Amino acid sequence: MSVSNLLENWSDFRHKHPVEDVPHDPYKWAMSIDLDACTGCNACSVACYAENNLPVVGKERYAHGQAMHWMRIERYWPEDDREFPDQGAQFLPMMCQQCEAAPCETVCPVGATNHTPDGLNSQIYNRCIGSRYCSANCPFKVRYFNWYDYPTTENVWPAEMTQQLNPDITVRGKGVMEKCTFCIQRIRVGQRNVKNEGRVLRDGEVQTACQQVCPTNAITFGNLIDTESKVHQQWKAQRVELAVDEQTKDTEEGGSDLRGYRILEELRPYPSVMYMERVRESAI
Amino acid sequence: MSKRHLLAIFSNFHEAEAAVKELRNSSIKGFDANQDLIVKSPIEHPEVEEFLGNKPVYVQWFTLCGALTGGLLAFFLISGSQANFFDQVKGGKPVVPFPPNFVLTYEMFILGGVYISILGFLICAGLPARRSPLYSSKVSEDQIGILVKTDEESAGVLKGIFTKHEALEIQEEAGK
Amino acid sequence: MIDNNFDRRDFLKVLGWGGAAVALSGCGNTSIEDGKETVVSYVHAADYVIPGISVYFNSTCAQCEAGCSISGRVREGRVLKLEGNPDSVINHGKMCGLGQAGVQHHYNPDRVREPLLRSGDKGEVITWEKAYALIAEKLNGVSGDQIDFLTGTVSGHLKVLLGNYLDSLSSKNHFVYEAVSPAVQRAANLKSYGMEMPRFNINKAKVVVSFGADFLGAWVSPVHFSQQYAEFRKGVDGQRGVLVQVESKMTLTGANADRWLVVRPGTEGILALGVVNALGAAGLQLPADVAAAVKDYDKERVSKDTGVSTEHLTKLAALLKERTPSLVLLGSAAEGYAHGSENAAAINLLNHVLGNVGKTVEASAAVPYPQIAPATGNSAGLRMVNNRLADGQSKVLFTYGTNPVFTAPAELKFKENMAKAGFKVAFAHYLDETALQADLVLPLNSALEDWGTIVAEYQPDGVQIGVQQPLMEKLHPNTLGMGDILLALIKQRRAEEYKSFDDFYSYLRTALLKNKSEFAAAGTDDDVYWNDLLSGGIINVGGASNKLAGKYSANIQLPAPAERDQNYPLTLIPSVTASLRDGRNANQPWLQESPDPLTTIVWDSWVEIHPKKAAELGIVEGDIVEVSSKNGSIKAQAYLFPGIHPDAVSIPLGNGHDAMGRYAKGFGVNAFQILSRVFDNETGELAMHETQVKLSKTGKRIIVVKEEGPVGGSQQGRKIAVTVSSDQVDLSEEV
Amino acid sequence: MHRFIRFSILLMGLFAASSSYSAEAHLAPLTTADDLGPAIEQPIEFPHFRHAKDMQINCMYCHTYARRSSVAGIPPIQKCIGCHQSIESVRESPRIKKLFEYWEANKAIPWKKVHDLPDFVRFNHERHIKRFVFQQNRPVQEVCGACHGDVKEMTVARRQKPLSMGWCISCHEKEHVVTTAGAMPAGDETYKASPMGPIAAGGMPVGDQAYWYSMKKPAVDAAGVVVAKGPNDCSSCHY
Amino acid sequence: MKDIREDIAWAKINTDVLKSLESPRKLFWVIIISALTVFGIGVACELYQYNMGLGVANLDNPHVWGLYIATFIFWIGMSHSGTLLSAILHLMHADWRKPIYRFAEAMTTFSLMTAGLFVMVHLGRLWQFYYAVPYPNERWIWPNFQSPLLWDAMAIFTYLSSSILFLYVGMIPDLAICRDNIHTGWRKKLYTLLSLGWEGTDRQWRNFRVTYLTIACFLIPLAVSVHSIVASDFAMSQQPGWHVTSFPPYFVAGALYSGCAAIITLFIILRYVFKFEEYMTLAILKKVVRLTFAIAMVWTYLNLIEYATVWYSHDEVSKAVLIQKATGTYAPFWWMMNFCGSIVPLIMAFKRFQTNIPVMMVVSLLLNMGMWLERWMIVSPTFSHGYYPWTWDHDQWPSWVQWGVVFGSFGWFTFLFMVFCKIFPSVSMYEVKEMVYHRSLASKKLEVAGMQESGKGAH
Repeated sequence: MSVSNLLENWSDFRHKHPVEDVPHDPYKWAMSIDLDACTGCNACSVACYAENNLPVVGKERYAHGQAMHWMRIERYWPEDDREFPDQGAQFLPMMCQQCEAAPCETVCPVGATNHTPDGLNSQIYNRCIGSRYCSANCPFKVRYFNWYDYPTTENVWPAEMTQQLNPDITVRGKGVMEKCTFCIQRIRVGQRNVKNEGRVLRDGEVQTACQQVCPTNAITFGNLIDTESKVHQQWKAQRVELAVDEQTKDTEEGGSDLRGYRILEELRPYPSVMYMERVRESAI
Repeated sequence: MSKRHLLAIFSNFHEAEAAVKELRNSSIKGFDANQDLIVKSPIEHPEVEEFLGNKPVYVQWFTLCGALTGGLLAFFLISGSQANFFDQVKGGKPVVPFPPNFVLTYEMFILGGVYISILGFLICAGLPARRSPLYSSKVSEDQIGILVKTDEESAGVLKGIFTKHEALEIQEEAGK
Repeated sequence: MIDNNFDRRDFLKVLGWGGAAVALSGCGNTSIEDGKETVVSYVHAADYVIPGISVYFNSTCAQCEAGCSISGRVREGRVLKLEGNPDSVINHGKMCGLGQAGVQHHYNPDRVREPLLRSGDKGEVITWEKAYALIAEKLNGVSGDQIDFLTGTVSGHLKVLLGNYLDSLSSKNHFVYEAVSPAVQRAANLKSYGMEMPRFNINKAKVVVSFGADFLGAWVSPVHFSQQYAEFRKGVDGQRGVLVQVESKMTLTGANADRWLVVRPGTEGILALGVVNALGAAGLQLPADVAAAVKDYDKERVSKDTGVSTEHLTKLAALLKERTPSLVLLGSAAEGYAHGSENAAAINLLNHVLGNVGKTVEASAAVPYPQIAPATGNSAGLRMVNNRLADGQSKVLFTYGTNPVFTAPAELKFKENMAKAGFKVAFAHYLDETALQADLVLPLNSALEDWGTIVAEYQPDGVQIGVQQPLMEKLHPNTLGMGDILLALIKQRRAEEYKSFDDFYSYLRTALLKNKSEFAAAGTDDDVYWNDLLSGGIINVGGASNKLAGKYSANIQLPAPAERDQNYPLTLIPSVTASLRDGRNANQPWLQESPDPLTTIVWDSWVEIHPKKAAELGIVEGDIVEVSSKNGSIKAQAYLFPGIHPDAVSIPLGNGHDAMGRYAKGFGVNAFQILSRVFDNETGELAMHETQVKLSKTGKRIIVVKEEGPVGGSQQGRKIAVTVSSDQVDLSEEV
Repeated sequence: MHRFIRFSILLMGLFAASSSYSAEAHLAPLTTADDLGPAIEQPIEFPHFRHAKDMQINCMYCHTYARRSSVAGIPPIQKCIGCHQSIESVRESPRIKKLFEYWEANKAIPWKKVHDLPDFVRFNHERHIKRFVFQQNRPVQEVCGACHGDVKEMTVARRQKPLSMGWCISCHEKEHVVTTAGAMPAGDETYKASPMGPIAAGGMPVGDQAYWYSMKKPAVDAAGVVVAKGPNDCSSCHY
Repeated sequence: MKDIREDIAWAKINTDVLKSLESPRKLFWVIIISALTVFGIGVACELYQYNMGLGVANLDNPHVWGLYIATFIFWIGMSHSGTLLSAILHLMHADWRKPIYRFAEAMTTFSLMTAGLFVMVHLGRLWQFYYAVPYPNERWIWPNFQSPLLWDAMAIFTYLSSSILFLYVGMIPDLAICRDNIHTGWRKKLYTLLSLGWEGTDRQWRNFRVTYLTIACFLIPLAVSVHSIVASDFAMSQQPGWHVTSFPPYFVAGALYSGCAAIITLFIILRYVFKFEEYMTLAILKKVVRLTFAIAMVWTYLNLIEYATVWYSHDEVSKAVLIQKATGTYAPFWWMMNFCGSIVPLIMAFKRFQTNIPVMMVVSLLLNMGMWLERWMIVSPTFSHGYYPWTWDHDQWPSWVQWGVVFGSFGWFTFLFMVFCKIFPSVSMYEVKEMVYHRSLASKKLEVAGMQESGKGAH
C-alpha cells in the first residue's frame, strides 16, 4: 500500500541528492574541457549535428534565434580597453552542463526532464508538452526548443538527407525541448554491451561525438566514479568536487594555481562539466 | 389526521414579524411554531432568526471536514505518487519535498473546503427541491410569505391571525 | 572469407529497416502501427552485416587536400556519419567540421544525377553512351595541343589515369588550379629547404611564430596541426608552448595566440627581418651576410613600418632566443603580395637563423611512386588556361574538381573566355558556376561512392596513401566515378591496352596488387591482401627519406611599405575560413550553419572592419557597405571586428554563389570577383592581398545573423570563460 | 449533529481510500491482458507453427540477429533457400514457389512489421536474450514468447501482447534473482582494480542504477545472491 | 451626488434588472460582433501556430516565453477584483459593493477561463496537455508536483471552480426571481433548473448566509495564493529579475489593481449598455475609484520597493536586468508602464474626476494597459538579459501571431462576459434590495448622520 510504503521508507524519500549517502554508482558521467586546448574550430559542433540529428534551421530561423546547436562555441573578447585583442579570443564550448541539482528538472510540469541514476539530466521527448519552463529556468540557456516541425520543414531534411539521420536517436518533432544528452545513445549501447559481459564500462569505451572528433582532445568525457578514468583524475587534480559550490581554487590559499572551474557555480546547480582556464603566456 | 398548509403573504415586514410572534406565542392545536412555520422572504432577514428562534446551521462542519479531507488527500496523493513514481529525483531535491507539497496541499484544502461546503449547503438547505405548490412569485419580489402547517380544524384560527396582521393574500392547500 | 560471386556492393545497398524509420515519424501521439511499416531483409547477407549494428568502413576524406583517413559509420546500407580513422598518421582518428560535412556532400539534394547536354539555356538529360560518343566526336580532328584539362588537386591512381588519357590525346595541357593554395610558399620552401612541403613539427617547438599561417583553421593540414598544437600547448617537460601570430586579420590561429601582433598589411617580411636584427642585438650569433642584410632593420624603423611596437619586438626576440627550438611558419597572409616571395624568404630566413631547420622543420618523405604524388594546384594554372582560352588556343576544355568561373577574379574574364572554347566538358557533382557554362556536364559519384587513392601533399610521417572506397551503394544510379569515366574515355583511344579493366575498381585493384610484395608478407593471397587494405583504408609507405637541401639567401629585397592610394585607402584581405575555404563546399548546410568561429556569422558574407576605422567612416554593425576595388564592387554587411588592422578590411571567401543548389545560392557575396590582377613577382601567383578598396555606405542596414548576442563577446564581468596567466599555473602537474 | 460527524467520517474515509488507491495504482494490473494485434497480410504467408512447433527449430536459428543486435531481424532469403533447396517435398507448394521467385529475381521480400513499438522507444533484443537465454538458461521459446506470444501456434505472426509502456514496466518492476558467484571474468585485472565492487552474473553490477531510485543498495547474501530489478529510469528506453 | 434611492420600489428593481436581460442598448450588439471578430482573428492565429509550430509566434531561444505568459498573468490578475468585491468587501460589510459585485465575479470567472486558454496556447504540444493532469494512468506516471506550473494549474483550477460555485450560489436567489418572472422559452427552463427550487425560506436563507460567508472566507486566501503561486513561477526560478522575494505580494497588489481598473471599465460599459444608471450609481463609481487609487498606491510602493531591493542588494546580475529595462530596448514600454501604473492613477485623487465617466473610462483603460505592460516587462526583459551574456537578445519582437492571439483573448473575454450579462442578472437584485432595506432601516431608526454612510467603513 502506498501510504505504508511512504511511511516505511520515509527517511529514504526525504534524502537529498547529491549527498554522500546516495551516490551515483557505478556511473556518474562527467566532462572536463580544457579551454587552453580548445581552438574554437567548431568540429565538435558539427559532430553533434551529425550524431544527434540536429536540424539545420536556415538563415531566416537562425536570425530569429531558433538555431538548434546543442553544442555552441562561444567567442569572447578581452574586456579591457585595448585596441586589439592581442591575446586572442577566448573560445568556450557550451552545452548542457548536466547539472546535479538542475534548475530545469524541478520546474518541468510533466517530469519530462529528470535525473538518471548515472548522473545525466535526461530529456524524455515523448513526455514533453513544450511548456519551455526548463529553458526559462536554465541559467546557461542550453536547451533548445523545436519551434517548427523540422522533419517536415522544407530544406531541413530533403529526401536524400534523411538517410544520414542516426537511427539510434529520435528526430524531434515540433513543440519538444531538446538539449545535449552526453550522447546518451552511445552510453546506453555501451552499458548494455558490458552488462552482457558482466562488467562495467572502462574509460574510453564510450566517447561522446564531440570528444571523439576534437582535434586537440580538449574534451574529456568519462565516468567520474571510476578512479582510473581521465575525467576523474582531472577533476581530482583540479580539486573540483561535484556537490560543492566553491572549490579549493577560490577558497583556499594557494589554490590559484589550479585551473578547474565550473560556470555559474554560485547558483549551485552543481554542473557536471568542469572547464579548465585558458592559459596565456606572460612572457610575451 | 389531515394537515392543512397555508401561505400568507405580507407586504410589510413588521406586520409579518408581528404575525410570527403571535403564532409562536399561541398554542394552536396541531401547530408547533418550531416545526410548522416557514418564513419565505425576498431578501435575507437576519431578524427572522431572532423571532423564529435560533436554529442550528451545520454547513461549517461540512466545510471543516471537506477542507481537512482535501488537504489530507492532497498530501497523501502527492507524496504517495512521488514515492511510487520511479523517476521523481529532480534538481537535487528530496523525492518527497515539502514546500511544493504544502502548496498543493493548501490548494486542495481550499478546494475540498469549498466543494464540500456547497454540498453541505445543498444538503442542509434541502436543495434542489421541487417548489412547494404554495408559493407566490411575490415572495421573490418584495413580499414576505409565512407558510404554516396545521391541523385542518385550526386553519381558521391561523387565517384569523394572518388577516389581523394585514396579510394581503392567503393561499390554502389541502394537506394529506 | 568472401566467395567469388560476392559483390561487395550488394551489402552497401540501402536496407529499409523499421528501426531506422523511427527517425522521421513525427512527435504526435505515440502509435502502434502493426503491419504498416515494411521490414526489408537482405537477399544475401554477409556475416558482418547485422541489422541495427553499425559497420565502419575506412576511406579517405575528399573535402580538402589534407587527406585525412576517415571511418564511415554505415548502418543498413546507409552511411550515417564520418569519423576519423585512428590509424591514420595524419588525423589520428580526429576530424574537422568540414570533413564531417562530407556526408552532406554525398546526400546533397542538388547533386547532378544524369549526364546533361546543353541545349540553349537548359540541360538536356542524355545517356552515357551518347555523352561518350559526343566527346569522341568533338575530340575528333582536334589536335592534342588544343585540348585542355583544368582540374583541382589530383593525386593517386586517378592522376595516373588522367595522365594516360591526356597522353592518349597527345595533350600536355593538364593545368592544376587551386584558388587558395600555398603556391608561393612552395617555391620559397624549395629554395630555403630544398623541398616544397617539409614537415613542420609544431609539437617539438617551444615557441611558434606564425606569419599568417592559419594552421588551426584552413592551412595545409589543419586537423594534423591541431593535434600537434595540443601537444605543443601541453609542452615539452611541462613548459607550455608559446604561440605568436603575426598577421593583419585575425585568423582562428591568431585567436588562439598568446600574442597576436597586428602588422600593416604586407610588412610581414620587414617584421621578420626586424626580428632577425633584434635577435642579433640580443646576442644571437648571426651569419655575416645575414647580419649585413638586416642591419637596416632596426627596431625603430621596423616598428614604424609594421606598426608593431618596439617593446613587443624586443620581447619576441628575447623569447625566441631563450626558448629553443622554435618554429616559424609562413602562411597565406604573408604570401599574398607582389613581394610575397620576398616576404616568404625573409620569414624562412628566420627559421635558419634560429637553427630550427632540421629540428622543427624536417624533411618530409618522398612519395615512392612519383606518378601518384599529388599534382598541387596554384593560380598560375588558371592564368595559363585563361590566356589560352582568350587566344582561342583551346578548343576542348575539360574541368574537374575546380570552379574557376566562381573563383577567378572578374578581371580575368574567365567566364567570357571560357565561352570561346568550342566544347566544354565539366565533370561535376553539382551544377556549379563552371558546370553551368559547360556544354556537357557529366555527373560524378560522391566521394563516398567512389573508388580511388589519395595522396596528400603534406605528409607528417612517411607517406600515407589513402584508399578511397564506396561506403554505400550509389545514391543515384546514373552517376559515375571520375576514374570510371576516364577509363571509358581512354578506351575510346586505347581500347586494347585497357580492355582488361571493366571499371576503375579493377584498374585500382590491379594497380595496388602489383606492389603487394612491398607491403605484405610473402605469399599473401591477393584477396586477403586486398581486403586488409580496404579494411585499413590506408597504405603507409615509408618513403625514401629526403634531406633538407636548401639554403637561406640573405639577399632579400623588401619594398618599403607602399603609400596608400587616396582613392582606395584600404587593403582587402580575402579570408579563407576553415569551413568554406574557396567555396566548393558552400552547399553543405552544416558548414553554412556552423558559425564562423571569430565573427559567429552564419549563412552569409561580411566585411570585417576595425571599430576605430568604422567609427571614422560612420559605419555600424549591419550597415550594408559597398566595397569597391578598381575592378568592381560588392555589397555586404559590415561587421565591426577588433582583430583586424585599421587599414584593412576582410571579406571571407566561399560564399556568394549564384548556382550550386539551395544551400549555396544567394548567400553572401563572392570576394574573388573584385580581386585585382596583381601577381607575385617571382612565381606569378595571384597576389590575393594586393587589392586596394574603398568603403562606402549604401544607407541600408540589416540585422547581422550571427550567434553572438548584442553585447558581442563580452562576458559582462561574469566568470564564464576565464584566462589565467601562464606564470600562475604549472601544467606539468596536470593530468 | 451526530449524523454530520458520521457523514464526514465516511467522506474522509472515502477520500483517503481513493487517494491511496490512486497513488498505488501501479499495483493494479498495468494494462489489459493480452490484446491481440491486427491480422496482417504478408507477401508470403509464413507458417511459424511448422518451423517452430513441428520442426522444433530454435527461434534464433532464423532470427539470428536477436542475440547480437538491438533488432531481431528477418533472415536473409539466402537462409530460407539454404534449407529449402534440399527439401523437395514442399518445393512445389505455392509459398515456396513464391520464395524461389523472389530468390531468383534477387529481390528482397517486403515483409510487414508485426511488432511495432510505439515511437521513441528503444528496445534491445540482445540484452534480453543474453540475460534470460544465455545467463539464466531459460527456454528460448519462453523468453521470446514473453513478448511475442505463442508464435509456434501461429502461421503469420500476430501481436499478442500489448507492448505498451506499462506492460514493459510490469516486467522491469519484477525482482529477478541474480547471483554474483563466479561473476568476475577470470583474469580481468583491469576489472579487479576497479573500485566498483563485484558484478553479478546477470551482468548487474551491485549498486547498479536500478537501485538508485529506491535509494538503497541491495544486500548481497553469502551465496552471492542479489535481487535486482530491471532498469527503470525513462532514459533507459527513451532517448 | 445621487446614490441608489432608498425608497426605490423592490418591484422596480426586479423589472429594471430583468429588462437588462431583454433589451440592452444597441451598443451591446456592436460589442458582441466586434468581440467575435477579434476572437475569430485570435482563433485563426492560434490555428496557424498550432499547425506550424510556435516559431511563427517569433518566440526564440532565449525568449521562450513571451506575450502569452504575460497576458496569462494579466488575465489571472484581472480575476482578483471579483474576489475583492464579493469576498473581501462582503466580510467588511461594505454594502455599496452589492450592485456591482455580480459582474465583478463574472469577470473573475471569465478572465480565469481566458487565462486558462493561454496556458494551452503557449504549450508546444497542446495535444498532449493532459500529461499535466494528475490522473493515475496505466504507466503510473504522474506530473511533476514540484513544478510551479503545476501548482499554477492546481491553483487556477481551484480558483476557477470555486469562483464559479461562488458566483452561482450567490446568484441562486436571483435565478429564482428570473424563474418567477420569465415564463417562456429556454430561459424559463434554464432558470428553473438553475434556481434549484429556491423559495427563500428561512432555512434556505440561514444556510445560504453561512455558506456564502464560508466560501468568501476561503476565497480570500485562495485569491492571494493564486497570484502568489503565479508569482512563484517566476520567483521560484533562478532567473535574474524574477528571483525576488517580494514578487508574491507585488503580484497580488498588481492583480487587485488591474482587476479594479477593469471593474471601472466594465462598470462604465455595463451602466450604459444595460441601462443600469440607477443602480450603478456615480456614488459607487466614486468608491471604486477611491479603492482603486488606494491599491494603485500600494502597487506603486511595492513596485518601487522591488526596484529598490534590486538596486540596494547589489545583485549585479539582477541590477543589469533592471538597467536594461530602463534604458534598453524595452525602455519605452517600461517607462510607459511606470507612468500608467503610478502617475495616471493620481488623476483619481481628484474629486471631480472621480465621477467623471469619460475621464475614468480613459484612466481605467490606461491603468489596464499599464498593468499589462507590467506583466510583459516582468516576462521578457529577463529573457533578453539573463545570466548568460552570450545568449542575450535585445531584438526580439512578438510576431503578429502572438499579438493576434493576445487580442483574440480580449474578444473571447468580452464575448463571454457580454453573453453572461445578457443571460444572467448582472446586478444582484436581492442584494440591492437588502441594501436599500438596511439603509432605509438605518436612516429611519438612527438619526445620527455619520451612521448613514456606514458603507464607507470599507476603507
